[in-house]
Amino acid sequence: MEITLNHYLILSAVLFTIGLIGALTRRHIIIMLVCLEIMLNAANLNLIAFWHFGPNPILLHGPLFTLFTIAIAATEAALGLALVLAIYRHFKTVDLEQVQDLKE
Amino acid sequence: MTVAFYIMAAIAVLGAVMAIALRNVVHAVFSVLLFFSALAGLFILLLAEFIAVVQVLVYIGSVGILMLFAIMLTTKVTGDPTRKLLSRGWAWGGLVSGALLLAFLVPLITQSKSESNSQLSNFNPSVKDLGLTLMDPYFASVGVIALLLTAGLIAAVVAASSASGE
Amino acid sequence: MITTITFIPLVAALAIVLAPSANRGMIKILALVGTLISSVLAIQLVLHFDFGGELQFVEKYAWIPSIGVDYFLGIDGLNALLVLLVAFLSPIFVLASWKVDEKAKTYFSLLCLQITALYGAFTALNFFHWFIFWEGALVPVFFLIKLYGGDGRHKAAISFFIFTVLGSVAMLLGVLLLYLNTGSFDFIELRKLAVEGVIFEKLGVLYPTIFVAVMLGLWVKVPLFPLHPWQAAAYAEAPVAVSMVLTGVMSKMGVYGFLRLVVPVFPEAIRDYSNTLLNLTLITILWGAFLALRQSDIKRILAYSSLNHVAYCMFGIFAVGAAMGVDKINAPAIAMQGAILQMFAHGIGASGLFYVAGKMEEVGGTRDIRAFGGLGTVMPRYAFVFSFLIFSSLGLPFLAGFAAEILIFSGVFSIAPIHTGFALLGLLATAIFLLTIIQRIFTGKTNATHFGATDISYGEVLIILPLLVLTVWIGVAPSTWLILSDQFVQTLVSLLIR
Amino acid sequence: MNLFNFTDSVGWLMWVPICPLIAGVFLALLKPSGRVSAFVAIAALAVSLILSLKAFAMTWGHEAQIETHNFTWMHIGGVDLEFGMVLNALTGSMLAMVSLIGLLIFIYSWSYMSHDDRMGRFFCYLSIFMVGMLGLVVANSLLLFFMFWEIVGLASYLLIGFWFQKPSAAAAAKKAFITTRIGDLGFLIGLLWAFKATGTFLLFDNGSGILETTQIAALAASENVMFGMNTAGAIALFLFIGAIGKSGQLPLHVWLPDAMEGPTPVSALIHAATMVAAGVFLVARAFPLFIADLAMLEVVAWFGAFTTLFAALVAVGQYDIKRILAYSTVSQLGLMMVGLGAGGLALKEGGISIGMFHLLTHAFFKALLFLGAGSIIHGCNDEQDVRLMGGVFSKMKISSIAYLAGTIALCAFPFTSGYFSKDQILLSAWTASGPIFWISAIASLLTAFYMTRQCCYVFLGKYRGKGHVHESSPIMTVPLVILAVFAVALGYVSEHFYHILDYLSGVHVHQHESIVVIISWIIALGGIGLGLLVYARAKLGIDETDPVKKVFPVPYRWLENRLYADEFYEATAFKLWDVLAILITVLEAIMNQLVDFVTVVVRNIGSFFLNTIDKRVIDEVSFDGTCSRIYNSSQINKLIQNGFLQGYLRLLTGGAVLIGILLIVFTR
Amino acid sequence: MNNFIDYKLIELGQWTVGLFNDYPVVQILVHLLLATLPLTLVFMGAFGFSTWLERKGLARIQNRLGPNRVGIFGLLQPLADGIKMLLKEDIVPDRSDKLFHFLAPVMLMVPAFIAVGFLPLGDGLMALPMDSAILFFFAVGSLNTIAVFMAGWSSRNKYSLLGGMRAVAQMISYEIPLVLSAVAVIMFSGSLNAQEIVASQQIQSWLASGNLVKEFFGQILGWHIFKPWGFAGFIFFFVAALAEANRSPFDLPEADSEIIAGHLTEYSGFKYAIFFMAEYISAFAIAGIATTLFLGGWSGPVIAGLPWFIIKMFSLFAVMIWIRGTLPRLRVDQLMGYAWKFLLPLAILNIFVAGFYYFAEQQFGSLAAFIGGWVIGFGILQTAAKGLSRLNKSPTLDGKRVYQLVE
Repeated sequence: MEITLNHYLILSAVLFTIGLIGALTRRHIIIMLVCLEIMLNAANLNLIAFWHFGPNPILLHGPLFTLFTIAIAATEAALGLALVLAIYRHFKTVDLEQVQDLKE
Repeated sequence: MTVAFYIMAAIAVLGAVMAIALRNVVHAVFSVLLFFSALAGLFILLLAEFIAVVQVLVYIGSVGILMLFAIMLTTKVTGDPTRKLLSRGWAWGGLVSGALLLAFLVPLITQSKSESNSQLSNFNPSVKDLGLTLMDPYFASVGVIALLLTAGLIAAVVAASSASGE
Repeated sequence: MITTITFIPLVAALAIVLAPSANRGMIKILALVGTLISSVLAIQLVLHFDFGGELQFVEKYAWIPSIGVDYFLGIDGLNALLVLLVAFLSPIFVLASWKVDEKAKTYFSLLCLQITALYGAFTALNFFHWFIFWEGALVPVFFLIKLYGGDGRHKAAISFFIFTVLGSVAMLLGVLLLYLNTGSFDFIELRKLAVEGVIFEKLGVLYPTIFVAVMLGLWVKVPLFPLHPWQAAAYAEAPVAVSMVLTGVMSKMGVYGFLRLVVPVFPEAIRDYSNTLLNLTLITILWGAFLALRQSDIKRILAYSSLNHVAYCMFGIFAVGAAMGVDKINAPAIAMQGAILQMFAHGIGASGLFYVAGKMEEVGGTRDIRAFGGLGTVMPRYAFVFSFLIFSSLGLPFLAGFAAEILIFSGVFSIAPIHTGFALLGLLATAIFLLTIIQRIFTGKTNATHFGATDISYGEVLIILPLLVLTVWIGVAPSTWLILSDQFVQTLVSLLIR
Repeated sequence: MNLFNFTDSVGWLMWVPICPLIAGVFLALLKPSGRVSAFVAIAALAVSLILSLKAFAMTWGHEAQIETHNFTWMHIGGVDLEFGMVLNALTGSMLAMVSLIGLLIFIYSWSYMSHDDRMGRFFCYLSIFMVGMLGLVVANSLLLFFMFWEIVGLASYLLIGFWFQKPSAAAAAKKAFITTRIGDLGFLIGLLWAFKATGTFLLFDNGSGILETTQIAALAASENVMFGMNTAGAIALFLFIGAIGKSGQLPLHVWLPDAMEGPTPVSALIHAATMVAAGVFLVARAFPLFIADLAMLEVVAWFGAFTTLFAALVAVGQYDIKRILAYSTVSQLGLMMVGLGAGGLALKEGGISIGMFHLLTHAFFKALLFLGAGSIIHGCNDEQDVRLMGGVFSKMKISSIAYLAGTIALCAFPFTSGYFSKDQILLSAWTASGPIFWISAIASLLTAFYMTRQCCYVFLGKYRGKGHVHESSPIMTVPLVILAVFAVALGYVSEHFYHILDYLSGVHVHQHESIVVIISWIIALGGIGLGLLVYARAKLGIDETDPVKKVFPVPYRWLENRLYADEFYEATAFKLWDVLAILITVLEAIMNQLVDFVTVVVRNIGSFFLNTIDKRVIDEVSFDGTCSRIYNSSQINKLIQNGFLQGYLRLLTGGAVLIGILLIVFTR
Repeated sequence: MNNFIDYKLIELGQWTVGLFNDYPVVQILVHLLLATLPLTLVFMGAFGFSTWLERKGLARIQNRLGPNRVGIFGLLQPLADGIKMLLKEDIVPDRSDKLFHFLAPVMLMVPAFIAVGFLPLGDGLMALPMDSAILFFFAVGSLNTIAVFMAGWSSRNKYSLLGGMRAVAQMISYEIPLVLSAVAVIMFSGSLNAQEIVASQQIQSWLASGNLVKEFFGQILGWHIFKPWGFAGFIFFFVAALAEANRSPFDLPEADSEIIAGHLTEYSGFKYAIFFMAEYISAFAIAGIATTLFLGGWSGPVIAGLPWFIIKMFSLFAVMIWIRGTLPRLRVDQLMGYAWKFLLPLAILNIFVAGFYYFAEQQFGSLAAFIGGWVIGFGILQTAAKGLSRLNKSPTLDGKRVYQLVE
């Protein structure tokens, strides 16, 4: 069977959902960040797939956009992990359930 | 190609699932690295070599390492054998996410027309093209991204170090 | 442009609020830079002012259209000189308070806020937002007096606040009544209505009441005779720069209000009550002068002197109402020009005087002139500057005070010679008490406690130097400044004189 | 305005005051050393002198010609306020006199002030004075005249108070300024009135100036404006008040003797020769206005007459050498006023020359007397009391001879300059009014008497003071000699004498009365003789009673105390002033109490609102109540807003799901 | 045409592949084998030889003989060691993470061999001829980090973990100057292709001239190391490469005296041998890439490309040995500071210098650019280096140092 765009889309949807499930259920804060990365990557896959099967790949929009996404994701990861460190120092825990100061 | 796709897809899904299911956080991170590399493979399949390289460089080489570092710096050396894996009300989360997949993504994808022919067969995008495109029409975006990266870097340093000053 | 000028000090104030409070130097520099930028822009603006034209640099945007409130700014002959006054003085206010170190952050942000309010009050042409600035100028002064003033500051601040607020309330009610009957808050529009006689017709029985109500607020601010008692205490107790603000600019706001809101809008009333108004003004002139004779507190003397000098402005303005017609010398125009020039000249001169008086307090630790003597020997530069300003104030020719006063008197004498004759007594009394200051402080044997007193530094001379230069400039070539308001005054006078 | 045009216009006249102005500003800003300051000031004044002499030369022989140069100072409401300069005989002669005497006195001061470390400041003030004085002379606008007039007053104030460490000097300076300012206010009213009536400040303006015939005629046409005078008279009256103040005439003369606290050159320059004469000059300048109402001329003459007698009397009772000269000055100024008033009555326009001629001669010999007195004081170790001098003649030959030359001129000794000018005044008075003539004659007699008395005190007998008497330096004596020559020699131009009179007034002046000439001879010689009779042989000294006092003790005590004029003012005007001030202060205090009351009331109202209305109504019922209700209702929201990160995320996702479902439902 | 050996080898490969034209699947396998097997074998041999070389070299430097018993000059010593290693017991700590403990050496070895595949061994002689080979090389190189971390973490030993973390931190830090100094070359050649980069280091016009002297020097003088930025870049690259390969003086992760060999503590036997081999092959790879980037790769006169490449690579490796025998180990705080505060700014500056040089060459001709570049460009770099080292100088400790136990 030939691989079509929809295959990639389904795959990315599944990966995204897996990431989402992780982000919504796991209590470990780093795992949550990991899940965010998974979701971002799923989105990247979408972008590349659309580019690959899209009408005008010569414009290289897909890779460009993905490149930017990756850059932003890297920033986000760095910053997120820095925040994790800060949170850890402050709360002495990486358990999301105990990080609820926003309530006050 | 088909086989390669399925293998890669399987590895990716496996990696992702393991990443969210494994109790050991370090293992989880390693499995997400697996997921990243599978995705790099998929990119190569999609003829996006450069993106694949970047994926490896950035995600495996940097982000993964960063996560491991974060784990090492936050929990005990051997990783945190968390008492409970899932957070309060996890069922809600699972339910909602599953619902999103089923109610939103899958129907939308299945409704759309499936595209299988690629225009890329007679055109092999080189890194040079990418670079030229990046530097010419998208120069401003590159600048913005560069700024963003710098800002992110500084912010990360500040966020991580200011707390230690307490 | 005017908006920029107005709000740059506000931005500076915000920046000061955000600045680290320990870094006083930065706070001061911020305040200075903010006011300087505004000043430069304002001077630039006035340089581009077309002398022959009407309202210029207009910025008019609908604000609350349902009640006819616009954001309406502009410069015409009347406020050009006053904007210039604020522009010249505002950096000097900041520099004059350079030695304020305690709670510097609050102080300088309030000062910048004050300057914004001053610019705003002089350029606003719609009652609504003019009133905002008018009251906005009040609040920082209140706090500045209350927080940084002398020994009697609490009482002074409270009485200052209560008086001006009561006056403002009266004025607000008056203008609201006016609005209800005419449907406009716009100064220019109101003037137009007044020219057509619409206001007099529409107000009917209420006319005198509204006139008095509107006038009350301004009367307090200037201040004139029965409503002046807050003034001396506030001037005396305020910190140096605030005294300068009060006398240099705030009192001019009242006079400006008369020219903007009362004279063009209530010409009939000004004509009808001109005798009473002139009498009250004359009493103020003499009152201030004679009060100053008996004082020994330098800032009180200057405060009463200020009362007397600002009353000259009002003298010139009210005389226009009493004028019977334009004779060959166009006396009303001369009187009113004199009044406007007097605002400027007194703003410059009196600010300078308060500044040097503040220095005196610094040297001797007291404001009582009886405690001083012979400072001329130890502080020659200071003596020179002080005497220079005093001579300007008592109306020495070729200095600012004379040019303005001679115009006022030339104009008023043609209209009300007897009043002028009595007003000249005030001039004599002014000379007496001002020379007494010089005699007490600078001449005679040097007080033993002041042998070590250091003369004012060249930096302080530099602060005061622009004022001295302006004083001479106004005195020698008043036409430089008069030309700004010439067109406006002719229009206004032709409106008042039928 | 072309400042550098020296030929066809009189705009260059402006340079006459500007030269000292430049010097003054230079000295004030750069503060060079004393020697440099003196040099700069003298050099600047020398330039002024040259220009003044040019002006004098231009007018000599063209007496009726009036040249003006006007320019706009301000432009208001379609009206120009103009300033200008005028060149006529009055200007030319006065300029020449002022700058010449000024220069001589500058040179004199160089030596006189050489020991003062504030010499630069002194010359700065002197230069400012010269600016004012020369400016006043050239001014063609009443307003400009007034402005320079005030500058002159300022310079006088500064110079009297030059040694401000002395409280008496500071007080005298203030007294001088304020007293003259009273007169100035009169002047101000006069010029305002003139402005109102004519619409211009210009004196001469091609026929439309205040002093020109059309305007004068218009002014004189209005009858009985004030005290039965016409407008011109009224204006003249107020201008005369200014002149009274400046020239030390009777009611306002008190400042002039006190002004002797200043350095002696200042007394010579300002309070003898030039500034005090400015009042006379004002009257001379505005003479057309005075002539327009004869009543005004009488006023002038009477004021002058009273002053001259009064001052001459007081001078008899004084011991301070400078004070005697000061009262003498007052007296002579009164005489000039008599000259102007009576001269006007007698000769119409020619009256100017009568008064002005005496002004010019007086300037020379009185400057000479002051400078001589300064030299003598200097020589007697700064002693001013004549009772402590004596025998100076033998020690200070040059100064003494010069001084004596001045004295005989002042006494109107025949064929000295004073003789001619005083003679003319007496002649006019004789023509105009008998009482005035006799008063003036008595005053002249007294003048000769007190001058002789003074000379006896100073020059005869033995030295009674401390230390040694020594002659002054040549820099001081040379100006003395020059002035002495002028004082005596101005009389020898007797063949030109009537020329001068013609020149000054622009009309032909000739009067002669033999009786008057004889009387004036008798007066001069009689006065001197009487003085010698009384004082030449008498024992003089600080412990001795004055010979006159021995005869008339009570009147003499009055004279010694200057007829109690100061005390009189102290008891009347000052008291009134004080009472007014106290009254107003009390009223203000009452008002302040009212203010406090108002403040308290307002605060109480405020606290009423705070405690009662705000707390009860606003807080408990409306605002707080609403708030607590809102707070209670928020308990439900609180469940969602629990700060649990994933909770938010889940809600977010739920929302997305909802949108998806809606999308599906609605797109189908 | 002196690269005949390269061409012959390529022809041989093509001929062998051509034998299996009828069996496509086999052909692919053969193709793969031909690409990887020689490489693997050659480099394993080279590994053996280089261990001998290192031991000998170090011994000479330390004034002793080194291995001399097994075979002539002890040449067979590596073989003996290999056999010993194979026979040793494989000890796995009880509480270790077994899977990762096993995976770590593999994870280290695989990228090392992949990296070797990206080296342009000769003219056209490349195992993985990819368009962006240099990029791939660096991407693969970054995988080393993961492996080292795995080894360190899975051993459940604090020294191991410490070593692992040190290694990770060091590798990440030095990767940046490494890549940045390579960027200058990539920029100059305008390609990521290793062959093109090598080609750009030959002066093509001289090669085509037919003049023998020109041909001779045209293959040498074009090397980037002879350009100012290239020289500086080479030094930065080589220093960073030392750190990247955990070679002395940057061998902190394995510092015996501090943390008992770091992540290698719990490894023994064959796994240890694999670690060892992977590190050597990494070192070869990085020396090879340095050769490619700066030393003209296979380009050289007279003899063929392949020998030239191997000579250059081994010379670089010899320099590494030399350094190991000469320099002491860095302190850990100096290590990071050196990367971030010294190498990184200089590498960035070098990029600018390279850019200016590029345009100078186009503007003024290559000779003028060469002379001017050395004077100006190198001057700038030299000044910057001086300035940076002054800035980075740690505050000197005042007072006399006290040796408590000695005195």
